[in-house]
Amino acid sequence: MPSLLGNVFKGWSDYSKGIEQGGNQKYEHMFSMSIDLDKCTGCNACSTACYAENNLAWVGEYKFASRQSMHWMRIERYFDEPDVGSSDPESLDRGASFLPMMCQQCNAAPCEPVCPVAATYHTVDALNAQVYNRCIGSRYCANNCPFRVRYFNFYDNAPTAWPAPMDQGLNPDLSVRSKGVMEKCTFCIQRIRGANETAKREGRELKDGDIVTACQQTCPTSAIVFGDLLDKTSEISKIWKRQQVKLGTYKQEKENKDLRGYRIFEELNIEPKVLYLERVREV
Amino acid sequence: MSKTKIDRRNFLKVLGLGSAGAALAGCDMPSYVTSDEGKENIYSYLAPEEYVIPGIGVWYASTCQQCPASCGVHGRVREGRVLKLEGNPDASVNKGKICQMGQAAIQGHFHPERIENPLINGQKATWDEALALVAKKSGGAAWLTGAMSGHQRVLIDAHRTAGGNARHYAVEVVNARPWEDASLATLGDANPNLHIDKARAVLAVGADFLGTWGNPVKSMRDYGNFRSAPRGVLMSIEPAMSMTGANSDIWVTARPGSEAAVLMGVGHILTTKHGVSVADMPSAALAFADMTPTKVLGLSDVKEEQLAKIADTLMANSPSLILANANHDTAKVAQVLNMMLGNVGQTLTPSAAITAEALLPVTGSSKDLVEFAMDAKAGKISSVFISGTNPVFLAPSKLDMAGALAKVGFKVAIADFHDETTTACDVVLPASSALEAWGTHVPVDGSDAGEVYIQQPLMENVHANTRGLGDILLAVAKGAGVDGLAEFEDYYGYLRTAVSALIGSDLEGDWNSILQKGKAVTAVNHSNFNAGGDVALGFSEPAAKAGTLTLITSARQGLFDGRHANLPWLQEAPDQISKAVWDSWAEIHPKTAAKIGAKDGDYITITSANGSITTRVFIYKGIHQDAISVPMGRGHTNYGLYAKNGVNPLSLLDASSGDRQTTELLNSGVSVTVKPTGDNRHLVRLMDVDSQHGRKLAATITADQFDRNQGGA
Amino acid sequence: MSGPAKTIQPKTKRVLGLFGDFDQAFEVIADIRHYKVPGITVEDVTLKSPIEHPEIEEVLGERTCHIPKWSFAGGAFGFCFGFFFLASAQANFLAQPQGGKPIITIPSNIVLAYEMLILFGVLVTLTGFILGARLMRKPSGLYDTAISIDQIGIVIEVGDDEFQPLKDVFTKHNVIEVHEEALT
Amino acid sequence: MSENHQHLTNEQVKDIDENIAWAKINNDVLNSMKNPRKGYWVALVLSALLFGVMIYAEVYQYRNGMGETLLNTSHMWDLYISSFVFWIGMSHSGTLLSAILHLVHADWRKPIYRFAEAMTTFSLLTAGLFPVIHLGRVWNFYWVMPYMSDRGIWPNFRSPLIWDAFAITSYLTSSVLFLYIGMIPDLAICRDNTTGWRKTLYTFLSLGWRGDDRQWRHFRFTYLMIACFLIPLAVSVHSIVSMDFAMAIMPGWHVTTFPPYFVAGALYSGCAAIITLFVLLRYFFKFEEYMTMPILDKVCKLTFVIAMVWTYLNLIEFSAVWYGHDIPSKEVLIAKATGPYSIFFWGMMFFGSVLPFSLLSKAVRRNMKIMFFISIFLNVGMFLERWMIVTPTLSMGYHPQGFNVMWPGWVEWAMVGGSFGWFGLLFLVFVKVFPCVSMYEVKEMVYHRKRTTYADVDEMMELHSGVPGPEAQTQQSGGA
Repeated sequence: MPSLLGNVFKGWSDYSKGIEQGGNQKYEHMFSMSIDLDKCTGCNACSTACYAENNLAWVGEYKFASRQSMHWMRIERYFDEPDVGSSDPESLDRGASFLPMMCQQCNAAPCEPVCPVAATYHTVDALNAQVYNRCIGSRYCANNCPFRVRYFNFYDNAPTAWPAPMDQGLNPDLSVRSKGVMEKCTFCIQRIRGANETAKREGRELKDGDIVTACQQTCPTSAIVFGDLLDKTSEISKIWKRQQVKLGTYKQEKENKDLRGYRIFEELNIEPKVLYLERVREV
Repeated sequence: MSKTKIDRRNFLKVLGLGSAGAALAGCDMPSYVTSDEGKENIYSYLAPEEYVIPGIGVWYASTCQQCPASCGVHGRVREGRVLKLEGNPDASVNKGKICQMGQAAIQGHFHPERIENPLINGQKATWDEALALVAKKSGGAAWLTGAMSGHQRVLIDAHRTAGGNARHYAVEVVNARPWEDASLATLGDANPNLHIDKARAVLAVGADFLGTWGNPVKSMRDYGNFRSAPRGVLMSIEPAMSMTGANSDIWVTARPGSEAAVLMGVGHILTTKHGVSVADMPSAALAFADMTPTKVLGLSDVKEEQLAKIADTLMANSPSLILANANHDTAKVAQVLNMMLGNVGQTLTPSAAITAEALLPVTGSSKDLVEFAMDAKAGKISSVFISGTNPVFLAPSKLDMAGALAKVGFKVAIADFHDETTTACDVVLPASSALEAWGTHVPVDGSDAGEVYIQQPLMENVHANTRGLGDILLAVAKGAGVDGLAEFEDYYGYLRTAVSALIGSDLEGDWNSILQKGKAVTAVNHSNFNAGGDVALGFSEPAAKAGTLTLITSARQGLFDGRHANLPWLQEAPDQISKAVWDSWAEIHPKTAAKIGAKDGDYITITSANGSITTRVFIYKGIHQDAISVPMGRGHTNYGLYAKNGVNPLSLLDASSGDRQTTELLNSGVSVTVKPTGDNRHLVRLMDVDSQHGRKLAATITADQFDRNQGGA
Repeated sequence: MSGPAKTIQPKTKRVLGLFGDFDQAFEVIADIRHYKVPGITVEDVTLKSPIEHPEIEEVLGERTCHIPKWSFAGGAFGFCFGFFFLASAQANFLAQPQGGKPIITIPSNIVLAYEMLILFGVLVTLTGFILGARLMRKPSGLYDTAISIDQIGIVIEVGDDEFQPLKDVFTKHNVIEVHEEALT
Repeated sequence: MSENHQHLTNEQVKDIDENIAWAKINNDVLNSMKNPRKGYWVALVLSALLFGVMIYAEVYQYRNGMGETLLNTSHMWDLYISSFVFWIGMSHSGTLLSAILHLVHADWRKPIYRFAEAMTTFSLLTAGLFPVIHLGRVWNFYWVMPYMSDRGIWPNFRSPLIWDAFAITSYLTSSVLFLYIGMIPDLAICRDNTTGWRKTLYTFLSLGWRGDDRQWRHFRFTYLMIACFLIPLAVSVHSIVSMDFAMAIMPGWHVTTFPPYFVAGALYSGCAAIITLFVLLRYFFKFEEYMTMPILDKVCKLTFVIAMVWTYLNLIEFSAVWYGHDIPSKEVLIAKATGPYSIFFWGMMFFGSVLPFSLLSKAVRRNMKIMFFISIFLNVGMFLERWMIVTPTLSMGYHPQGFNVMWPGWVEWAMVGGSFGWFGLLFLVFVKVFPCVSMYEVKEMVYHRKRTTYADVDEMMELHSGVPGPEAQTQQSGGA
């Protein structure tokens, strides 16, 4: 019992700090992403690459219609342009706007505190980890996610999604989720761990570019950039700094208002970690 | 251990006492991948094959065959199974990137409905019986294939010359034939090298280079740089929104078939308002002069200020690039404008084909499809080999392709899957998938890299009794008595010698580096344009009068022309514009919908002179009010479990009219009548909402804001 | 008022008197309280009744009941135990930083400690009740089912010679039945 | 006995006829436990059938997967959670009636608090089913409990669902104990009057209760103490249940008035359920003497008051959202009132806020049939209220991609309907095994009514009827 209570008193000052007081988390990495909406053509290659890399189950027309599909990444397409307005009400004279949407790995994620069995928590690399074998399927986390990017295994999709010999194409680096378990984009955690192992084996620190997520790799226009925010030399840190977007606030104060970087639903104080660069159009 | 507190992460390390940490990604081993010098000898269950270390992925280079663009790919192989395709960084066409069709190749490879054994009249047979029958009855056979290049084309040509020089029909309904013919006519070079990344403005007229036109992945890569600072302007003129249209700064919708007139209108404004000289092309100048904006408005509903805006943008941002594939006339006008605006030589440079002409690609067109049907009905074709295409599905019902095939004496299909065509054939030879067979391919991108892409098997055959396309061609060619092939007992041997001859050295090291890079680099002969002659510009009055609907068959990077309809990942990938899945739909403008009295999800029957289809309505403003666009790819009658739904708009097209010079099906706008059937079912889509409801989701800033902070990167 | 000096009599018998009228029973006890029956004080009296009488205190005099102490002890223990149990559980389950919340979240621990307070409060009160009321004991002999219907019983342990005066007092207040039992 | 003349009888003034023989009380209640009539067996079979439907639906959902309930990516919760809240709400009235009214010495609760307390326990047992059946992996539901697992993994004490688990277990234990302790004297009575297996059961259960003054004294203190524990517990349990929604960040859920709103709703739906069971038991067991009209009057007034409190809190929430700046919440509110669920929303408003006004009229309160249907509709209103809290928010939310409308499928309706079967089963078994009216409490009530001498009983009588009533004997001798 001594260690049970010992931990409480020893770590009290550290453990009782929320994110407002700087948090109790000593991050080793801060993986984050930035997506340039001006370069994204909405071609859906990233979403299909995610299917191939992360063993996502396709569910068929009926379950897709009942919105029980399992695409971790979806490309949303909007026709309205509230910021710049349309000059011709009868035609889409500036095309459509595309928005790749996946888990934003929020640093103050609303889905984490509500999970009854702590199946989701914030790792030391600032990822929102989803522990499949701990999840009991209470689904509160998906209700609480403002982005609706948590997908639930309503059915045991494996038999229909991978009829033999299609199951030979499954990626052995990560599990095939069973019925009753929540899943979501993990920033290709198997690639992150693989890169960690390679770096450790070669006795060096993880450097920028070691980890390439499946969507970033296949994006034909290189609109997606992934990296470690704590590594100041990384491409992603440069983008966040250049766009004057800082973590830890829910309203950015930018000197240059024309900078394109913004985070979605930032005002909910959930610290999303995907920086979107606004789409540009001639007006 | 001196550490007082062992936390969980180091606990595993201590447990492992050294470097054997039970990492998720596989066990620890030395950095270089050879089993003999490794510190840890980890042997798998049997004597391991070369480089097969359990848990460690190895990447092999190959070529993607999901569409004619032939991008170079790396296949990730674990325990002898290919798991994922990624772009090959050394391939200059796609430089490490691939599209969603490439990503879905894995599903086609491990598909449960693959043909596993040769069939003679539907009955299972052995390879020897089938090949013997083919050798006996296929003397002087014609070839009906998709786009074909590399040594496969060489073998086909060899087989044809040995058998009396029958014709090689190359069928690709989604093609760039109008652009190629116009470039040949005006610049003397069918595939000029396009530099979208150097252009400051791009005008695309019916040339969906971000979707399915030309080399989509190459164009998308260039588009990525095109959009970096200093940011280029993308404009497009098309009746229905394509992928390029969806990403345009200026999207102009013109009545179907009137693109040539609109482009001439732009030329008119360039010559009159901006004083661009057309001195050396008097007839072009004449055509521009009389194409006044009011005339353009009458033909295409495109207003003058839209034309002016395009013209001003072209003038303000040079060098520009004008691409057109709507029809022949438009493509010619585009090339003339390119010459007027001085783009030729800057964003349009002469192509440099490889010296080995025999390997050059045969780019397909729907003209060959129509002519094959005509010749077959006329009885000119005694026997035919069909490979890599599905003519029965692609042909309009008026063409009665099934009837034409019935007239052909002996039909052999070389295919992965059963489809409408293989059921009509006498002999079906099961081809291995592109990821388990040898081959060479020459991309159609006009660059001077002089690359021949190697397609090498990434794993053994999933089904033992299938053979690669190359092996089948080799066997058939031997059967037809082509000399000089006897020494090669399989296509690998043939390729080994052919490629060594190509690069002029047969050293083991060179061959291995070719396999690692996935490409062989050969000499190219540079040429330059012989432009300068006068160009007669004409345009054809759009068949459909104002108010009558014209059917547009749109192609999307997913199901493409229907060949990927049996891949569940692509059936479930939401369509880029409508976000619909697993079923067909008809896109119409809200005003048109109001006129015919259809609301979202209503079923409508679209009837043309050649047939009718019934599908659901998708209403949005990205289409002309006289156009109705139905995407191609679905509506198969016999293509497996996953391709059952949807309708095939190709069946409604009119084979005879087509474009004046060529009979390109997709450009032959057929006028249709539309009537709601009354029943309604919600169109299954990813998104039921098109608006952001006031949330800041996909925000937009103006281009001058972007330029003010040097693009802000 | 000091009662007459009395010698300590050995208790040999237990007597049960059943009364139909509650007031009569109360008068009997009042008599006993006023030492009308020699050798019997009100402490030996046990009143058996079908319903719970708030008037019992006036009749029998103040008698101690420690239930509130049990409840307080249970509640306090529940709260402290709950809080520190949860805090130490959170402190030891280190892979638990969530949603920017601290590891030991005071509000949620207080809510749960509040629940534990009530749970342990109720359980400890119940044990206090069972021990205090000597419930689960071997039943002592004298009992009449009429007590569970509508009659009040008075049980007193008497010596031999005190029995008769007691019976007189009972009959004076028209007792219905008198049972007796030897003390073993 | 006083015949039924036009002006008020004793019973109307003093809530119960004060000269009921105590033996008659015992016999009436003991008889209610014996010879079940045909109506009982019909009800039992019906409940068992209904519960069977629930079992079938659960097995079907367990084997085929959660998707059969037509839940989807936006609607992860639907009828299960709203009926869980509904059943928890039903349970709070038992506590209200037995604990709170006990503290304020409202004696009129005595005849009806036993079945109210039983209803608490059984609706809790029913409510306890839903958090389990709504889990994706039902077989791991015990991970919610804070046991010392050897992998050192604990449940997440920040999650409102864990608070639920804690709250409901402590509420279930304390309300079962409260019911049981309150029943010990009655069990002693049963022990004395039954034979066979019942006797052994009651002997064991009555823990050797002998009616000593020591036992009564400790009983009174214990009952008081546990009542004092139960009242804040009931309030905290339903506040915690409301925190399942209040702790989320979804528009329409993170509303600060949710805890009191839910507690008021709970008491309200509980009182409505009490009226229903009051009418049923009075009809089936002929308990006219015990479940008298004045008691029904008082329960109805209590229900009306709580209905108004609930309506007030409802309107507070609407106005707070309407005048607040939070656009998504405003959208949800407008969608509730005008969107696809508007018919249920207005149903809730009518049944929840307008229907209670009918309780004000004496004629309605007198008529058993009307009262039965009114109480059923009040509870229908409260079920709609829970449903209208869960589903509209999930059909809107922040991200437009999440916008969709979901209607529950047959699996969910079967489970919700079946849960009434389970509740009915428990209640029917309880009524036959345990006394559903507290005998010793009724005796106390009669005893005290006899003692109370309304100095102005006569004016009360005249006041009511305007005709001088017969001279009520103010003083009567003890029970005959």
